[in-house]
Amino acid sequence: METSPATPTAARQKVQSVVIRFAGDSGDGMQLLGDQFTRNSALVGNDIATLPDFPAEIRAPAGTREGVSGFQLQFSSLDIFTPGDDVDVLVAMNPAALVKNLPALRKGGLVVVNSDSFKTGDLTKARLEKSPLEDGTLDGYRVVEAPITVTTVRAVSEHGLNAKQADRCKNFFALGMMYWLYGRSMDSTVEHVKRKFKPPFSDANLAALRAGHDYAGTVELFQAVYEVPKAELRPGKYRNITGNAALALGLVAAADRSGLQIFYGTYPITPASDILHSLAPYKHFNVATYQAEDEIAAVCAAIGASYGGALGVTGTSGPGVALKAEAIGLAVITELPLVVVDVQRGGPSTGLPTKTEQADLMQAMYGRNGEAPMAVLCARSPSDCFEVALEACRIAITYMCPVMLLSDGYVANGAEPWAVPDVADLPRFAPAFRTDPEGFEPYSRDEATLARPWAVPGTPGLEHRIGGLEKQHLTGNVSYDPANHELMCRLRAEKIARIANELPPTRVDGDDSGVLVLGWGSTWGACRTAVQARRDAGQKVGHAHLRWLNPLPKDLGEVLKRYDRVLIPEMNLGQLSKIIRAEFLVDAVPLTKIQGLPFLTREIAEAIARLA
Amino acid sequence: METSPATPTAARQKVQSVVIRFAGDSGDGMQLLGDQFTRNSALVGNDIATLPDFPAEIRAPAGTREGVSGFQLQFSSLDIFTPGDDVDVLVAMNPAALVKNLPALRKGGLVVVNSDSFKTGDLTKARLEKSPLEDGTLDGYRVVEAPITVTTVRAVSEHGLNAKQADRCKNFFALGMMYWLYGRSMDSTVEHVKRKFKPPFSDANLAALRAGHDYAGTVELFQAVYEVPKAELRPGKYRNITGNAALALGLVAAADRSGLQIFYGTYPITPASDILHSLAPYKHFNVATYQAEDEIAAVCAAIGASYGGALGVTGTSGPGVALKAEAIGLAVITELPLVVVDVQRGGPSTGLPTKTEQADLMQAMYGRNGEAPMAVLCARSPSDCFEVALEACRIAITYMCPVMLLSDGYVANGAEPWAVPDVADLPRFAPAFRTDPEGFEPYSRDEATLARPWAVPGTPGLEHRIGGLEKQHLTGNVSYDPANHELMCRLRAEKIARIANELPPTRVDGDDSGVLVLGWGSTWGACRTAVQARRDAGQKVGHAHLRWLNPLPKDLGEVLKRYDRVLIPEMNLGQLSKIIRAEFLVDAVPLTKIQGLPFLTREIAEAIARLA
Amino acid sequence: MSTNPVYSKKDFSSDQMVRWCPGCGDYSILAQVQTAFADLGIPREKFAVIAGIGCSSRFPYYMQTYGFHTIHGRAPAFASGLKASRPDLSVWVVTGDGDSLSIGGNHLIHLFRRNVDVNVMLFNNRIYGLTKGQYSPTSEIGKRTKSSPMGSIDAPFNPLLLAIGSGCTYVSRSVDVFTKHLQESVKKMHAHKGTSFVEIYQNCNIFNDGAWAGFTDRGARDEKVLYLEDGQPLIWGKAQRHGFVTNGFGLAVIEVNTPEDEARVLRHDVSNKVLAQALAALDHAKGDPVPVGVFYVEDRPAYDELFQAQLREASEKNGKGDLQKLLNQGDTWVVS
Amino acid sequence: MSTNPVYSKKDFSSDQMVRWCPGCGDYSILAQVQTAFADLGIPREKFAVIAGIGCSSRFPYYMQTYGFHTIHGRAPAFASGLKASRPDLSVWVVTGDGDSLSIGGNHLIHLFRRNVDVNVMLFNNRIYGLTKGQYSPTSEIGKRTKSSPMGSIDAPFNPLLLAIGSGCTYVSRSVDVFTKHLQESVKKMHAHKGTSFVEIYQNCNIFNDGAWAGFTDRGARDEKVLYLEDGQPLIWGKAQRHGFVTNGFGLAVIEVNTPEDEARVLRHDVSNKVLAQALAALDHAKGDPVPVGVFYVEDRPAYDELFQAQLREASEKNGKGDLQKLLNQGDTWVVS
Ligand SMILES: Cc1ncc(C[n+]2csc(CCOP(=O)(O)OP(=O)(O)O)c2C)c(N)n1
Ligand SMILES: Cc1ncc(C[n+]2csc(CCOP(=O)(O)OP(=O)(O)O)c2C)c(N)n1
Ligand code: SF4
Ligand code: SF4
Ligand SMILES: [Mg+2]
Ligand SMILES: [Mg+2]
Repeated sequence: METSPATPTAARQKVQSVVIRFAGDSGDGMQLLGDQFTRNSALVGNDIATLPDFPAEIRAPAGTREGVSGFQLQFSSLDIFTPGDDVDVLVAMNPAALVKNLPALRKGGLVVVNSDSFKTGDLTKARLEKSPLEDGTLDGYRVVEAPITVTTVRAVSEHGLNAKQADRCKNFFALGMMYWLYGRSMDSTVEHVKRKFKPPFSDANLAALRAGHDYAGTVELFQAVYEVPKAELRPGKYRNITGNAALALGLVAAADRSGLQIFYGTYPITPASDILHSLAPYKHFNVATYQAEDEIAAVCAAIGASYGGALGVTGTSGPGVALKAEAIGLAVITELPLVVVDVQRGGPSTGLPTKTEQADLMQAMYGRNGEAPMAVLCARSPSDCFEVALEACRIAITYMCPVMLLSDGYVANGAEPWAVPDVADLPRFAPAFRTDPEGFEPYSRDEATLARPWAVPGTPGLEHRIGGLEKQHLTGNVSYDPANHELMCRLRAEKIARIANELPPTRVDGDDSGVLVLGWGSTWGACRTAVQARRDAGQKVGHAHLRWLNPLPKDLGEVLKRYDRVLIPEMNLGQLSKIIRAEFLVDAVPLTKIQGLPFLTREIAEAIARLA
Repeated sequence: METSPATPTAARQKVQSVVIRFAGDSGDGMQLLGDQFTRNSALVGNDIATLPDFPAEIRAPAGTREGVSGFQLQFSSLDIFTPGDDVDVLVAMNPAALVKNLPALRKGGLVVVNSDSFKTGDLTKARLEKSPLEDGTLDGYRVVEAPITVTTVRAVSEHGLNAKQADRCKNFFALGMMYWLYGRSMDSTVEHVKRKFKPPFSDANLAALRAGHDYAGTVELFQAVYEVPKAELRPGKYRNITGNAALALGLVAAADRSGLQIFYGTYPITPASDILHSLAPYKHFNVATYQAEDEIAAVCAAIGASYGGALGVTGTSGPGVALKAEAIGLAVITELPLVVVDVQRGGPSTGLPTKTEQADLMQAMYGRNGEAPMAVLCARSPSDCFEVALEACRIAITYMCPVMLLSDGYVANGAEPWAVPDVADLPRFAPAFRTDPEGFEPYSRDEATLARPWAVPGTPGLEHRIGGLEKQHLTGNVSYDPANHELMCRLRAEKIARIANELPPTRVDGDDSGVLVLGWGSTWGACRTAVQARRDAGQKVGHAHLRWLNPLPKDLGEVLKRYDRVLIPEMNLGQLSKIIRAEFLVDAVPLTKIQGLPFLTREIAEAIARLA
Repeated sequence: MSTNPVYSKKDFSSDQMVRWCPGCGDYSILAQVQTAFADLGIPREKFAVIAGIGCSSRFPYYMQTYGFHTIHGRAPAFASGLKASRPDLSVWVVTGDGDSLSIGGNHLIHLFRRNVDVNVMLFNNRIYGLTKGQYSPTSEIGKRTKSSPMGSIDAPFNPLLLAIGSGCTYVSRSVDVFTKHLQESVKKMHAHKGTSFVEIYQNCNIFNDGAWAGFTDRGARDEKVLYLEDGQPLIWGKAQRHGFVTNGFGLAVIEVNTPEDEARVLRHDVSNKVLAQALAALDHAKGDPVPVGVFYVEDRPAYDELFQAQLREASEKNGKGDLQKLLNQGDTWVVS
Repeated sequence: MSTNPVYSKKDFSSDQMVRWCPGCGDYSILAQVQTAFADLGIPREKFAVIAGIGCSSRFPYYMQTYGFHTIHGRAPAFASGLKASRPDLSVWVVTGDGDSLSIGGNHLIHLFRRNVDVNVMLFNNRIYGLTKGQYSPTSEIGKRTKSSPMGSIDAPFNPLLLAIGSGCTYVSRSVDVFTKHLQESVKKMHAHKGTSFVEIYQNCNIFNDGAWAGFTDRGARDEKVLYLEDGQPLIWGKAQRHGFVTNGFGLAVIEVNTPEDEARVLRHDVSNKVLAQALAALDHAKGDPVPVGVFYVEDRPAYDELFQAQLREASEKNGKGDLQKLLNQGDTWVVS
């Protein structure tokens, strides 16, 4: 797929990995810029990992720090798992973007600024007294000042745009510069612009792109052209995918593999709404979406659909899960399949809606009245969302139970290359609906899974009643019998525990002794990279990363015992730590961070080192 | 207060403790009967403990097992803490009541039955083929058959009641019999009937009461009259009180002691509704009640009232707590005082609404999105509800935080003697509302408690905004700053942790080594009695019972270390056990029971014995 | 189904013991619904009866159909999900005045505006029965209950005005003890495509006995009840001597003595929303007659039909989805 | 307060940066409310502005008053608790069409029926702004958004009909860009004792630009908008040539050319609920004029007044409660 690279005039240097961050006003098109560069990097064969960072406002006031939108990308010739700790190249379209993102730039790193946007007015909006270009702020960095606005406007002048429209082409100018810097073919973006924009905007954007590229070459902005060689990726067909998109595809795949309608009942909430947006166009895949009046109605409608023989799925974020708690309890006691997706965000309450966090684990485990055990699993990376969604659906149907799928803002909005699976390799799990009235009992159970029969309305002869009052074993009639209640509470717990019977043994990467890093969810990339770094430094470290949080894998206790110390990094105040400590009485060390931001590799590596 | 006892014709025997259970149809007035006997026992100076047991239906079909209503009472010359494991005397008004309650009667115990209610129709309603009076069911018990219906009807004949009305006097007949059996004066009941009933019903009830008393004496139904001597109770004024009533009084006392209006926002739900019913008539105590459209509105209205400078309180049961979760999170982040009362009942979902359980502890701790730490405390007995309610209010105001108060169906509906406190001994905790605009910052903090200032609308110069988005330290402005979020999450957690600074050292009854029984909430009486029994049997056992669950007492870790084994009895599947294990890495042994019923003393004693 | 089964009321009685209080109005409603269902000519297994929580909401247990006793106030939401994905079922919601109008108000009005083809029976006894007698959102102001010892201060909803105001397309009223009328009401609801709503005046003889007695008692009925029939004059009373005429923008009562009087009397028109609102606003406490029957009918597409139509249309337009193709979509590249 | 402070709009502007999108209709609403508040003559600290979640619901941050940005949909519940216990405050609820009519529908209708003296401003932009453009409960059928790529199939609420149907005692409408009209609307709401409701047509220029342009644009306004004034004839249009007359039980349009025509025209009567419902049901999409102003006013006691009256009455009847006496009540006995 590689197309002819532009011929650079400068020296060509090979590097292993580059972390680049684009930052500008939210109106500046930084996400588009990032997407294009990411795609281009993927096409040249690099491994990639990204981290977008949006402001909370729809359109925060232009030029302010609050309005800064960022996009970070690591591309590499190695297998990488995070968007990188330290930024090598920062592209800053205005002063607010510069000062807000400079702390992430490594000392000696390259900063490219749009020198046209450092006028007094710009500085005021960014709450700056002096220009950071002049007050020593940038000492110790390599600085490239480019008059991006003026040059862009000039470049697109012939296309008849008004001033505002012309200005909005400057992201393509910046992109052109970066393509030059990394010696890239611009074909993929040219194609994209032609497909997505209409004239005169397509022409103007392309003009800006070329102008940026030419400018970088002509004025010899950079001392060298850098090349990041191809990574050694597993052969196959790849696409770049965000967690929310992968999760949506996982649900579509579940409809296909189960033969059931997926009924996605939801109420919009950041950062889960995109799952709805992704699913809505897939009606021809037997995926129905239902935008309910609130989260309670969303989960109830999904349960109603499951009651009718579809697979009810409901997606939300933490505050929405809180609202669904009562209805999830009903799904527990009626033993109907249901998948609840929680794309976690910063809490408590409304918290930090656009930021990431892992602080809903305890809510997932225990956030309901009574003993209401629920299966809980989580996604470790954007592409993992596909597999996890499929697995959640399979378990919900196989065990007739609600399943909580934990994603988070980082996984949901981040993107990575995904080796597109072969559909034939995906498991099939069409349910066996009960149709035989002979000996039918609504609360009889499958011997292995303890699942009760799924007998849906419309089936002749199986008319029966279910509900939220305690059920009599087998008959499902309402029962206030004390011993029966105890039996049923234990059966419901046992059913969830039995899911562990089909979980694979815990995979541990790295060493068999020393420190074990035990992670879950989106800390995966940072844990993995940190463990590698510490092993490279000679420390004995293993890494296990949980997909299933309830039940835990059966061998986990054994695994933990092999190590002197267990470190549990989490983006919360230590929730998995509590579970592990209670379950295994292991003095696990929590490593907690609760800043709305993912871990840096370094933060975990340092914690590992401290346990040496 | 003791009035002249009736002179019995039979021998007089002293006994230490008696457990008596009245059982009949829910229309038979068993609760009234039980209340009267309880009150009478209190007046003669016995210590008492009761356990009512209602059917779930308002009026289940008469004569069915589902319609049986029961009331158990232990009265004793000793200090007692439970209504007793084994029933000494069972009064059964019909066959359903007999067969349903017989398992609780100790071998050799006395059963008094209404022999008029064992006709074929009665047996059919109770789903019995043969009469238990004739088929050997009662072998091994002392049986007294009395024609209660017929004799009652005859006794009240002169008062002009219709058949149904006459029949409804038979509970007083049974009460009269029991008064004879225990050599009691009937004055307290005579007085009660005169006050609460109008003629001709007052006269008829009194006639039935006397008839029962006379009948017992005349036909020499019983071989002996039993006397339970006075207990050695702490001197003072006593009244018999249920947990819900005590909790309501605790809130009234909080209004008095804080000088604030108590705003009780609620939505009816079993078994919490009676708190509302108790509070509603106390408007002249500055207690306002607000019956909201649902639990969400109830907690929001309460928070709204707290925002305005009242103390918002909201009471409910488990399913209602689930619905309140999101709003509680808002109270956490806005740091407003709020008391949430959870009268726990059998779950999950609608579960067993009229039964008791302790399965909402984890929900109280963690049932919210994000890191949303909340103070949690619990009531151990009916009268303890008063103190705990007062303490919850004090902490909420002092620390500016939401507090969860866990009660349960057993504590709420059970009754015990309560030494009426002297108001002067109750703590005062009038809040210092902020009024000075000078240097006002909505999120500055008290050095000791970390409480922020309470600045209510209407205060000139303190106009400010609060809400559910993360707050900037000190200013309270919305902040997306990563480090600030971490700081605030930790401050909110630290604030709750600091409550431990004012908790008394953990009180341990019994031995300092051996087995520690660690309990919480309504298992108190059973734990205490069981520990005493095992110590009497020579085993080394200590007993600690937690009032505060979050934070835990500071010395608890030390206390736990002193013992070889720790036993944690709970009416759930092991929730406190998880918390203790995680916190202290102690291999605590859970003793779980989840039957909608409180522990028997024996069940705990046996578990202690197994750890010897 | 080529031939429809023939049922009797008994075929719709489950084996569960009915546990309402003796004398409760719910018994009659149960009997009328069972009778009406038997007449509808739909296979029994096609019925799904969904309820919330309350005395009334125990209804599904007693019906020999599919039944779901859900959680408090949310029955319309469960029913919406079920009907949207299973339009072949006949879906009924049973609810109380607390269940539907207190905690469940939002789901009810959203059901109405969406016009999901679900039939809602609201048992209005103006009290919370199951929780033992607190005032409800239909209790009259000043009602003394355990939770309102000085009298309630919350003005009640008018359920029919709320239904019309939120877009319900079929709005009717009946009474627990009006046996035939209630049976007919149930059958007519079934015939309407879209959400059908009936408010059923129900007596709770334990906590609110006689709430409706003023016009449901045999003696009062004939004089006080206005039986609505589409196209018929709005005349009521034992002697049929009271009638409604328009008065500016409102209703006025006249005595109907002559044929000319009768000609002046307004005729009921179920398609006239403003008239329906005026009739729904009538207040027995102010001496107005009490209309029962169908107030309002509107013809607009049912949500579940539109929902299914989009699923069909998507498949017709795009063909049945090919999963492999979908996964392969987007900017892919091959690593070899 | 003996003398009321004199304020200007600026006194009601907080120090927080306003963060709506440039061009958003919320800016104008903010300005009009600040201006109106300054004129009300109440001390600034007596205002409490309560909001849910949404772009509109960020409103409190920009008001130099007490403000509470609560959770999604629940502002009416917070406001009810606050006003019931603090009747001295002037309590305002700011909400969006999603916040109030989707998740918050139940609290809104309960606020209305209770008639708590709270003023509700609903910013209706027919879209979810904050979550980036899904259709809302006021979006028109067929609306294509990210969540409804084939067009939405949920029929919208008519907020005014819903308000009247649920018992609201003051129902009005205004428009973000009708600056004077909006200021007046706000002031009139304040004057009404009981829940006052205004639906404000608001433009979301990012996700639903021009939703109301058909009659709010300067060009269209004069022809399409019917300005409601109590007692005045229902006449509209640039030339004031269109008028409403009664037609059976409904409204019909006539051309108003002569004084006789004018005499036939119906006069607005804010106390006529049926008329208000007919006016609220008018549909711009069907060519009807768009009424703005006050549709309906009803005089009934405010909840918070009744709430306080019971507290007062209880104290008057029983005296201020004596805690020790209360604790000593019931069947007590003494152990000595
Ligand atoms: C979440 C929740 N809150 C409260 C309750 C308690 N509750 C059960 S039924 C009910 C009200 C019942 O009133 P209504 O709907 O009128 O039914 P009725 O019993 O009068 O038929 C209440 C408050 C509950 N079960 N669940
Ligand atoms: C419990 C919960 N669910 C969902 C959301 C996400 N959410 C925030 S605002 C909003 C809708 C906003 O629409 P509207 O009320 O019309 O306000 P607008 O932004 O249009 O002014 C939604 C769905 C939330 N914050 N909380
Ligand atoms: S309490 Fe009332 S509504 Fe409930 S079953 Fe009894 S009579 Fe019927
Ligand atoms: S998204 Fe729409 S409603 Fe929200 S601030 Fe922007 S323009 Fe206004
Ligand atoms: Mg009711
Ligand atoms: Mg909106």
